[in-house]
Amino acid sequence: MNFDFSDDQKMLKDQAHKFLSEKCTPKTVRGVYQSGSTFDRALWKQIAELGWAGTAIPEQYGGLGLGYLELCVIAEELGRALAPVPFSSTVYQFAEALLVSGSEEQKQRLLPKVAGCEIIGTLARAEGPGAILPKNIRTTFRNGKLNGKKTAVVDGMDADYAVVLARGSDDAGERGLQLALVDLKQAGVKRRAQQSIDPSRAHAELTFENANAEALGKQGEAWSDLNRVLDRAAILMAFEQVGGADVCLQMAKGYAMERYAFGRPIASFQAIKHKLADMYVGNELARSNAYYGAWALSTGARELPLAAAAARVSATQAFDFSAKENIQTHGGVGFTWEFDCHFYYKRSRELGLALGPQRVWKDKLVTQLELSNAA
Amino acid sequence: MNFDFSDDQKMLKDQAHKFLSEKCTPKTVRGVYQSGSTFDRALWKQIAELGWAGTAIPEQYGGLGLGYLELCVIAEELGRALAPVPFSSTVYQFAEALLVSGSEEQKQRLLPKVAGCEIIGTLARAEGPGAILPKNIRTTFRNGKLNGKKTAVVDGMDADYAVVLARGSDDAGERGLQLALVDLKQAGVKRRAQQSIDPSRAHAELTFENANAEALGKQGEAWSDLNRVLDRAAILMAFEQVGGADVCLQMAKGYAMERYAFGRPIASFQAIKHKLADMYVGNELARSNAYYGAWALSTGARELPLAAAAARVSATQAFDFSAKENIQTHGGVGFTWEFDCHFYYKRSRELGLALGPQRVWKDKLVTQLELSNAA
Amino acid sequence: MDFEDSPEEARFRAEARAWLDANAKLKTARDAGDPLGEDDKTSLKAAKAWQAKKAEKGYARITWPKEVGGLGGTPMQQVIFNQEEAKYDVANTGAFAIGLGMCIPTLMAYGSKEAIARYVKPALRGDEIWCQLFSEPAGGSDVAALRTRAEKDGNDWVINGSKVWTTGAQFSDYGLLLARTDPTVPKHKGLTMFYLSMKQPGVEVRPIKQASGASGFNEIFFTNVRIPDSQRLGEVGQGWQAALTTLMHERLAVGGGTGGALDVPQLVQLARELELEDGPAIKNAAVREKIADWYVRSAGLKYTTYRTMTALSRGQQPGPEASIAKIVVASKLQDLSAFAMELEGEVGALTGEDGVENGAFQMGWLGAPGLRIAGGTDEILRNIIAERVLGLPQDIRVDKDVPFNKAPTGK
Amino acid sequence: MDFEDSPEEARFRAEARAWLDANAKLKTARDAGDPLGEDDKTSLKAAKAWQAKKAEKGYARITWPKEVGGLGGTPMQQVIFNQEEAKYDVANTGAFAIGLGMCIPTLMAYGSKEAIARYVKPALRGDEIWCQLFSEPAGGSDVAALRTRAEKDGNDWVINGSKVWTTGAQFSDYGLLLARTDPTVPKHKGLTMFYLSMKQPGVEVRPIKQASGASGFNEIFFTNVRIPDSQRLGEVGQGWQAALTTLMHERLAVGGGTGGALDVPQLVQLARELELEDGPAIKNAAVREKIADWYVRSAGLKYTTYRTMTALSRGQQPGPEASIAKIVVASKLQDLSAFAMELEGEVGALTGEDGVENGAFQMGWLGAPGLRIAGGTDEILRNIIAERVLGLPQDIRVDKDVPFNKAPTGK
Repeated sequence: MNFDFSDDQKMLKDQAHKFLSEKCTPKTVRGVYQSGSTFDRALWKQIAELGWAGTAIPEQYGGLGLGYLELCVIAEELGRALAPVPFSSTVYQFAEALLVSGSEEQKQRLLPKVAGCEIIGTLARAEGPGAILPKNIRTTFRNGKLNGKKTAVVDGMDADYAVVLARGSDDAGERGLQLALVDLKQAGVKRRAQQSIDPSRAHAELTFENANAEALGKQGEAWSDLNRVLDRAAILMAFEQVGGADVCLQMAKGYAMERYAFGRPIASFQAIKHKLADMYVGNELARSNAYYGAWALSTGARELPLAAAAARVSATQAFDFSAKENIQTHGGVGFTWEFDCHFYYKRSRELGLALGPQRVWKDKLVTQLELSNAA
Repeated sequence: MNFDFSDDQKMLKDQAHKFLSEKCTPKTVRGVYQSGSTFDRALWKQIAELGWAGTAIPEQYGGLGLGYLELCVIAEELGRALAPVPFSSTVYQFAEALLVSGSEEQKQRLLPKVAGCEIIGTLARAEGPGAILPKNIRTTFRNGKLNGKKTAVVDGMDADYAVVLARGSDDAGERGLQLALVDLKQAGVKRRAQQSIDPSRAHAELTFENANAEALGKQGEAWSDLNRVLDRAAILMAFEQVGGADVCLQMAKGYAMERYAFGRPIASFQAIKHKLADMYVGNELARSNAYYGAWALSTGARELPLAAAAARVSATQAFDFSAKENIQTHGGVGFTWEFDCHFYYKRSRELGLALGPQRVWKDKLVTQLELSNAA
Repeated sequence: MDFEDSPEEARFRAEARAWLDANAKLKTARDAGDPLGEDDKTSLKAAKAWQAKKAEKGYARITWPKEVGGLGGTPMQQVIFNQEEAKYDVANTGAFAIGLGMCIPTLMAYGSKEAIARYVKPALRGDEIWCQLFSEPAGGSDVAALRTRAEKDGNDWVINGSKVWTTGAQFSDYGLLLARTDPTVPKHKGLTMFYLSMKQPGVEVRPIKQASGASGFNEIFFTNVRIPDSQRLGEVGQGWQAALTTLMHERLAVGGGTGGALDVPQLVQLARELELEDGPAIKNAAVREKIADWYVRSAGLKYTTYRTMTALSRGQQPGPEASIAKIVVASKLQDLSAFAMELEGEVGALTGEDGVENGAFQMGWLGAPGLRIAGGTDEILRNIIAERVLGLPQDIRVDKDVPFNKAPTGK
Repeated sequence: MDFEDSPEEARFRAEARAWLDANAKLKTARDAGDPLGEDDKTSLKAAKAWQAKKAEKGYARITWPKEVGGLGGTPMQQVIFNQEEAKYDVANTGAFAIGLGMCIPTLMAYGSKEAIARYVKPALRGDEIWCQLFSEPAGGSDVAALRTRAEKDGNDWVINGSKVWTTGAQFSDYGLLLARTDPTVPKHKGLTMFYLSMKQPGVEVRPIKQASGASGFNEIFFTNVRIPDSQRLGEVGQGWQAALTTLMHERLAVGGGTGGALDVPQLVQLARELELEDGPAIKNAAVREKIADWYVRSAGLKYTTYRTMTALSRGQQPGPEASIAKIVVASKLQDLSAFAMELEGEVGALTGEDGVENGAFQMGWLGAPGLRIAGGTDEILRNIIAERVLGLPQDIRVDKDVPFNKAPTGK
């Protein structure tokens, strides 16, 4: 039984933690909030130097080829720091899409640039509110041309490339879908910045008018490929969520210990003690589910889809609860712009919606249970 | 604005309260638990003398013709006392079925006997676990003969008559259903006692083999008639549930005030205070929803189905929560057979399942919202 | 049991309606269905004009005696007037609520004849606006732990310190101030109540920016603000008793009007419009469960209010709903908005014009944490229900008999 | 990261398996899938026989030193043996768990050489069974508030009073007794630890009937029970220190094995079989939500245990899961069973042979309130997490420095 990260992985985590607690303080996040910029370029540049983006990218594609466990520990630290950089879009989604569906040539061409943070990539799925359903995808990809509109694309204003879920044939269903790889720096692509509940995670609407694009993966496999990408991304993002939830508990604890009311620290009141105990329980469960996801991801285990759904649901619930009850523990000041609590509250929701809401993942989870149970 | 019971109705409630706190103590309930008898005959006899069963039965059918508001206040008191008598089956369900679907002759024949508690009646719907669906009703009623099996029939061992949901034609759906009125004291009817989670509410399996029965109401209207009966019963039972929930809060409060731990009454610990506050909030909301149901029932308002569903869901949730947290507040002794807490815990669940679980009523509620919202 | 007015109530409602018809016009569907409460933005000027009009007729404060400009009416008549007024497209007079609901009643209870004669009518007409100066950074849920000092200097008091979470201070003319006049006695015994002009030197008002981006509250800083002893309300050291009256009014006020327009109907509407994996959201069993759960809470609150109004119309005391309303509404708003955002999917992360329904649910979700705190946190309100409604004992109070300047503060 | 044994662990597992193969036979599917834990009913006789067999080999208590009949092994080896043993159709030796898990370790820590020589081995072999006598009607969550008196009389102690919630007392030979030897000093300072024979005059054992109908616990009454001073464990007045060791073990014990077999898989199975208004229950979106919610809690606990076992196998301290497990499992059992009963509909009110799956969910629901209380209530466990794991301060203790017989009791 060795269900924990190795000493090397923990060392990597400590390094990441040291680096980020210096270079990515709440001030950094506040900077992005107030400057109206879409992310922190200085921080992104330093992350590039550290090579984090290439952690799980094989060496033959210019990555460090360390593996997913290493990427998980970095993700947790990025989550703790609420790092305002396009890391998750580029690394968890764009790079994974290339690894899952890309041709050898496409990987050779783009993954080295990802590993070096020379390019920013993202995934464009949604076209409107509600579920993302194959039959409703109206963006088309025909003869190398992409037409249509995608909304709520994370880091869409800054991305150089996007993987776009499009319809590649007349088949109105799942089989007609095609993933298209598109260079966003061309005339056929219009971008419009959209207001996000989390100003440190910029969203955009992308409009394609006969934009040149190339196929990524086989038609007919787009939907299943996409879900494989989302499973991997969900596990990595679960570590960001677990990291964020953990910070919320620490903030709430720290404040409750120093804040006095009625002549005693509010941390001595049962209402606060039990609230924090509940946060702790939820965070521990989420962490354990995330660890299992990390194991499944790193070994490519058969259980990956179930592990991903469980990690996703558990981490989303934990971060939601810890973020909102952290504000509640702080009371009035916790709801002020000056305090940092709201950064976590907003990020918890944003991460909980990116990659799709809990509902979708709960449904996937039970589908997996039905399969395993039937087996 | 006069959203409260009248002084006369409150006086009736006080009288019922005085009577039951003398004649139906927890000892009475314990008696039924331990004697293994199905209900308390002495209490039933006294209730007969008070004429409670006829409260809402029109005078021309031998009732007092007081009305439903009066029946509601009695129901709340019966709920407080956990009265182990076949009142709800006979009055809320059987009598209401007669009033909704019965012919003049049937009403003349049976309602006076109900009003005088000379007969016990019940409603037989379920044939197995899961939802009760028209297409799954296998009990048949043809040419005056009833054949089939009903399960979990409350007070089925003691009932003289039952209203049975049966299939009256070859139509496999809702239109083929027929309510049958059957005298259970005949050779064609076999009864088998079933173990219930609430020993003070006896359940039975009824088997019909060419039992003589008569039609109640028109074929094709059986399903909608049945739902009208259930709506009325749900409101009346909601008052029993609200009464029970209220007692749980009082018990928990009383114990928490006198029980000392760590040198202080446990009622001074926030974990207990907030638990009881949550009970109070839930109970107040349930009471208010039940009052609205009472208004709708007494005026036959268009809102009756919505009011019934809301009263049912709200009261079920309140009683569930208060009953289980009352045990928790008591700690170990609350889980002993000697203490009375478990009577309420068991009754809360039994009432929550009789007339169908929350799920069904939530679905009805939203259906009503869709209609009103569309209007 | 019915929802009808008593004959007297019906007569009063008719009068009120007649007067409103003569002085305002009914709302159009447009004004009515305004989820974001746009009308909060109505200019102060319009508010003052409408308030003055109501004051002439005695409708500005129906329960107040005629001598001070009220109508000498019943609480139920106030409710009826509010119901009717809500149907008309009139200015939102919320800016006067705190002054008339909390400050002036305290002034009338503790102020001199001269003070009452001088301040009540202008406040009632909306010519002068009052704010409440109790909360402090050091206070929070423990209001009585406030530190703002009032020191006697000749016949004056000199105020130094700061207040926080003050609503409407930016446009207030006067403030009701609770200050510490003796730090050497236990917390509750060293407080004194005053009133003062918000326009005088040494008073600085700074808006507080909230997590939601809005700025509904202010911080106030007092630097050597001098006020005459004549502006003291009640005895020196008796400030807490005065404050309790004020706070009791606040609970009723905040408890009463909460949640705003975002509730089950909006969620049902959204669910009708959205498609989920298995079809229309409104047909999804999980969505229906949630809708029903929230509906029974909303409906339960509504009918609890009806029970209270019934008590009022019978001349009895208001019921418990003031204290339960906010607990129910605030959490419901937070959960319901979050759920709606999940129905919207990834697009749920968009707000403002980019959001579904102009980000209505996003706004609700962003504001909800504030609602769970303002005017008493969920935790404080549960204490209040436990202690005042259920009669459970207070928690242990270690600071009760300790001189304020000796009580533990962790500092 | 992997779930493999280390080489040493693998070697030990192989040894254990070999020994088990030689001494027992593997479970059949039938024994394995026993939701109601029928095997609790296995007779004491079979349990003693199996325990003796394990003791010969040192498997009865692997972490104990060889001198006292253990194997001198690691906690991880104990875990491995338990995993393997669980695969075999052997008698349930739960009857010895409290004695070996709590009582004997306390005896070994505080007992005389003679006492250890006399009692440890027979307990280990299951020849003698021990029970723990701490809880009292007056105690409950506040264990140290116990009232059972031990008064010195010559060289003996005379015990009077009663204990409650004692597991296995009906078949126990000895008991570990915490009693009050001095009521004039504060609560924790007046306690002393003893052990005594449960078979001697003046000791009466009465079963407690629970709300579920079961009787797993007992009440014990002591009437002038005399025990020699040699049966005292630790110094007079030092009983609480001794008890803390014992209780720490209890938390681990209760925290560890909880919930029983009723969990998500059984619910999924039920949902596959039942039809709801809109089709198969397993396809109902609301049902799927619930299943997912409970699954992530079950899975989270399972993997938390793996993390703890990893810590163990690295020779580190056990993690926090002992304290979180019961909070999670008890409420989940209560909610999940109640939900299952609602899926069953009106038939959900039936239990025993009349119930679906022989009333498995009904049994779970009836037992759940006890699980939320036994071995530390939800509330106490949250205090423990808050104080011991998160390091938050204790609540105010008004009885801390008060003589026990002067502390408020409300009587």
